[in-house]
Amino acid sequence: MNISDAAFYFFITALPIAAVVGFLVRAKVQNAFNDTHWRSLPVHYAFYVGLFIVLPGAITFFFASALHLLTLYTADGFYVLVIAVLLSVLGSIYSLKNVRPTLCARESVERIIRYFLVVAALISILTTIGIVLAIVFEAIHFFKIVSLWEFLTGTHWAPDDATEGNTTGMFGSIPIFAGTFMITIIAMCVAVPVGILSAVYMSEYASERVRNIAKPALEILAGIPTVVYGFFAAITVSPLVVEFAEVVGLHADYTNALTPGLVMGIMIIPFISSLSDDVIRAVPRSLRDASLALGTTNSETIIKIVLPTALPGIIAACLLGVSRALGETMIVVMAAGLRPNLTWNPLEGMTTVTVRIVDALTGDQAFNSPETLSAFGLGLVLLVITLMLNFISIYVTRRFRSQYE
Amino acid sequence: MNKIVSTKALKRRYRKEKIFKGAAVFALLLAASFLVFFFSNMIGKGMSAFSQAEILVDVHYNEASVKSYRKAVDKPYRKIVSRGWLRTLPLYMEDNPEVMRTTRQEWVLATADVDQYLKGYTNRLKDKHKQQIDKLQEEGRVKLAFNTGFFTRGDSKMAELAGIKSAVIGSILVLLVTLAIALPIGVMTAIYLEEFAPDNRITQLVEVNINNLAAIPSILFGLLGLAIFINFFGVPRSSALVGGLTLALMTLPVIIITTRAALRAVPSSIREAAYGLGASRWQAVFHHVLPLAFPGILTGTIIGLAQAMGETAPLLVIGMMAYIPDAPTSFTDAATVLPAQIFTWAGESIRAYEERTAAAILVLVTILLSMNAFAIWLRKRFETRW
Amino acid sequence: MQQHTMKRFDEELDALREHVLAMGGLVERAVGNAVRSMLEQNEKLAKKTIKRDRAINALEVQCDEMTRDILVRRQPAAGDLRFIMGIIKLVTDLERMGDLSTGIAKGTLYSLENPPRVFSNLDIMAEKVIRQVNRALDAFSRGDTELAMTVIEKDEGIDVLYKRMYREMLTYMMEDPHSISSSIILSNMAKNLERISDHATNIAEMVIYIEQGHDIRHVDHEAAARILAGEDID
Amino acid sequence: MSKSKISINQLKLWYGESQALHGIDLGIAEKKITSFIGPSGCGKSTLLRCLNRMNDHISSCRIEGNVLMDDIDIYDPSVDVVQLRSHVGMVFQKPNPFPKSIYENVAYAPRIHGIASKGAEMDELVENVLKKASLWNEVKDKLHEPGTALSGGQQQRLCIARTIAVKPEVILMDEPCSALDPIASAKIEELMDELKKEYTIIIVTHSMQQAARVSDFTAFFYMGNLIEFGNTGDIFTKPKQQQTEDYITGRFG
Repeated sequence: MNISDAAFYFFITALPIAAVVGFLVRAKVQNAFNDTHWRSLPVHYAFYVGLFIVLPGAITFFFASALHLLTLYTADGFYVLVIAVLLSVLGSIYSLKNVRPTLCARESVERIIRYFLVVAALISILTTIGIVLAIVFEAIHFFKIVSLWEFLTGTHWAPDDATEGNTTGMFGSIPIFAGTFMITIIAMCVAVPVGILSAVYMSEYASERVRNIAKPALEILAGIPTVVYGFFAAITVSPLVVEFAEVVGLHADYTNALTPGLVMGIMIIPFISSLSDDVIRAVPRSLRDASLALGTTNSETIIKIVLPTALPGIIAACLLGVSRALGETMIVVMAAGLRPNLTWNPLEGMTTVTVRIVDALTGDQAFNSPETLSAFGLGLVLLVITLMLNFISIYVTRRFRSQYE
Repeated sequence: MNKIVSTKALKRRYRKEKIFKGAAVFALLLAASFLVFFFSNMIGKGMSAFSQAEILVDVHYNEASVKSYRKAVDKPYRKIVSRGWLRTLPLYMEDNPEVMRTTRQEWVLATADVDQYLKGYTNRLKDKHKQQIDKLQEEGRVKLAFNTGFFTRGDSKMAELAGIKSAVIGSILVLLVTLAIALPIGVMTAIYLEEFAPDNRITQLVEVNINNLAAIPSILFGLLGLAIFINFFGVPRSSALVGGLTLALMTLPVIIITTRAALRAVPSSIREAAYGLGASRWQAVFHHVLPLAFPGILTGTIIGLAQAMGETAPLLVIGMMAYIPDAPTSFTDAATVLPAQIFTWAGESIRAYEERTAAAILVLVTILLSMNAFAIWLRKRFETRW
Repeated sequence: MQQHTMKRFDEELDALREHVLAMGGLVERAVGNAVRSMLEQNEKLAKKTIKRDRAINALEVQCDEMTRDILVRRQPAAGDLRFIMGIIKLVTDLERMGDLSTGIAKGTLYSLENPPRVFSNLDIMAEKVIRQVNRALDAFSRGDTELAMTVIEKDEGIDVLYKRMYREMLTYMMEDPHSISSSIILSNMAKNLERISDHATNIAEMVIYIEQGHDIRHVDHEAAARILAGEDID
Repeated sequence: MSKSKISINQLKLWYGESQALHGIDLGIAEKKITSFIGPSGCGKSTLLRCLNRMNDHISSCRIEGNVLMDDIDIYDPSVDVVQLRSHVGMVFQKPNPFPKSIYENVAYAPRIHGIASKGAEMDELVENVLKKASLWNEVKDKLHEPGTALSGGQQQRLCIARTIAVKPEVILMDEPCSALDPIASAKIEELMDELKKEYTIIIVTHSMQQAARVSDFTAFFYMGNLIEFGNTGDIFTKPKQQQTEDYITGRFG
């Protein structure tokens, strides 16, 4: 019997027993409730006993499976089950003996629920720690094979040519990051002006009716899955860009960087516009009135007063947009190239960090091959950059806020 | 005095005003026109996939067909009737022995090339088959019927047979796992942070952490799923379980943040009223605050699930783009999801897949938009001004 | 008139009005008693009148305190402001009237050693003056500007009476040097009565100011009547 | 009474369906302080905002009648609202300095209107204006600190400075002291007394004492009607209308 089977048997019996005992306890307390002064309501005593029946066993199984998963020690399911049942019986005897008017059952039950909540709250931390650890551990494996310095400064990326023994010069990530930044910059060139200007239009010029249409419409843009943008970029936009380039007399690859950049820019517009719209609308009406009363035009008021006041929020929105663009995967996977290419020409094919991660992990390579591990190296850098952007945006917002509040 | 009447300098300022306003309108129109372009493009590409070419032919149900399914139709039609469909005949005859030794005239599925030819798209149909189709069309033996197979079949290597059923079921399974994990943990975390947590360093750490979690690119969650769930805990690769777990972690911050906002929107006077009646903090929260915050929590959950449903990148990393012709039956079966199906089809070179991709996109976007619309409706419906 | 939003303010104004009316009552009595003590050569009544003046003085101080309090705490405006300003002046007038009555009573005490043979028109004049005082206070308590106007118009009659009596006394003094001291006392009393009537006129003018906001002091009463009728004067 | 700077003739104003002003006729004297008093919602602020057309920004607002400033109708199509506002400045209820430095707060509008260019010319203008607003001594050492760091009263004087930097002829003040303590209010009132030498000032106030203290003329509004207008002294000692009397003596229901 393995542990999960044992756990299954335990819970399938313990839970009904707990429920039945709980009901009996409740009925018993209910009967005696008016005669004596009980410290808590009958239902609290029921929960108290129920929890004492289920929890000891549950904790036993938790530790057993933790030991198993950490590969420290694997206990036989049967013995675990025996221990769990024993503990639960002890728990029920203890708790049943404790059911008396002076017992603060409600406090005990609430304390236990509180622990549940704390554990739930810690899961979010565990997730972050999990992500960091998962990526860092595998990245360490990778950096044992490839030096960090070479990874960060090398200009040649050819993991396919790398073998177990020979990795020198094959894992230079500069072209990959160059591609990432190129596409991000193109995306921001589209998203920042369009996003901010549409936010300005919606909050300053548009009538309530236009606003009520335009805002949800922009939110639709945000609701479209990225894979759809990717398909659209690859099938529709890319040929258009190539054709257009030919008309102007330039050559463009079908996997050019411009296409994913443009489409990604459109994808990011709603993030920037809705966040900017919020901060622009948060600028007090009185500042606008004051400026208009000095005889300035609407645009002068917006450019010189409203936007500077809302600037920290707008910057934070843009940083959020940048981190979205850096981490965006599907559009680049479907529309950008696979070939690392260090160039200034956005019409050439380029690849990005996320493309390489997906490529490395969906190939047929063994999990420990340098190529697979390189995904974690790239992921680590991506994680660090994203977290840094997030902290900067928090810092910028706080600093500006403290200055003008 | 005409001081308050327009001057030259003022005209210049007004010109600037006009340019600025024009730019703002232009920006909004740009975004809007993209939206229109996108949808018309997708509809133009995808609508045709909802109809499918069928041919009226004699189908021979007999032993010969059981042995060699191609013999079920007469020779001239063998190139234009879907081989994938013919392949299902022996099984059909086994299940329905009463049809044996009959010949029936039936509408049967045509090949993808016939389908594309009828829809006027590029195809690889030979000229003689084109003439044959033209002739059949004159006789009224060819039609474009509603493509029910698209919704009732799984993925297939043959375009005319490919459908989204297995992907949709995969999506549902994944979302169930996501919901089962993210909702309780998210709501519990939010309740703890908003109602019970002491304002100390650890609480602040958790808060900053949740913000960070929301900002981490989705693909990194895929790396987490791969390294922790698959390699460390040994959850089966490509399964709905691992997909659901990964997406649950991504959805967690969305649910936590919206639930906290919903809890915060409940005025403290309600809590104080409960305390005033002798309720404990827990009773106040569970009896009074939570029920009031419920619509807000539901809205956040739906939005979070819609996001999870459209997510692809982390699922690629944990292998959920596998070829899944049959719908998964358990959480540990290999499964695929709708966006991943779209991604796989998008990579196919055959033209017939392109329209199916667009059609799948239309289905996906319709589902997501209706989920979001429902969430917005819910928020409006239960919005209470305190 | 509608009540103030602050009820306490109304109560304060009412209390002040009552104080002023009480003071007016005392003054009215003082004038009557003083003249009666002379006519009846009643020493006791004269002394009583002199003593009672202290009560009038005390009331004046009280009224001043109340007006000061209202000014500080209520910052009265418009009608309330005119009322307070009117009362500040009115109270001074009343107090002066009290003093003048005391003067008459003191005259009685002097005249006891050397009583006058005739009182001439003192009784008639006193009656008229008392009626003036009475009318002025009535006008104040009822806010009756017409009555106030009557007071102002009738003041001239008192002046004429005084002048006639003054000439009469001069004649007596020339005729009979023994009567000089009693005649001086009598003519002083007439003078006091005439001044009391002037103060009553002041009160009447204040009543008009309080009620209508027109300051008709130092204008002839034809002009005053025109102002009250709402015409513009330059 | 001196010459009318602004004359308002039969001004009617609607917000959507509800009429906020019912035919106002009023003349505002030049280089005097005129105060508008009345209970909340009586239309006094609305009328004030009509005088520099701040109501233009409210889409449901409709106006009839005319407002003549120096005999030009400010609602005439040939009149430019931006230009108008540079002649009719406005100070608001809550001090609302721009989130910029003190210097920039003052220099903002002159720069836009091209009244002064950068450098010494602007420095001089800023200094003069701040002196006029009796703020110079308090801020001369911290001109480049944010205007929002000043105290409430200083902020409000900065807002006045900002307004007079455009060299307006009329200054509208919408309850300029309602957010200030009495000392800060007194400083503003003292400043208004100074400014009256050069500017025509209209002030909306809830404090009748303030209206009585600072203004030369007072207009009392009730339910969108001008009930009474006259010398401040007259209005506060012998108002002609019973409603005015009731309002200023505190007898209002």
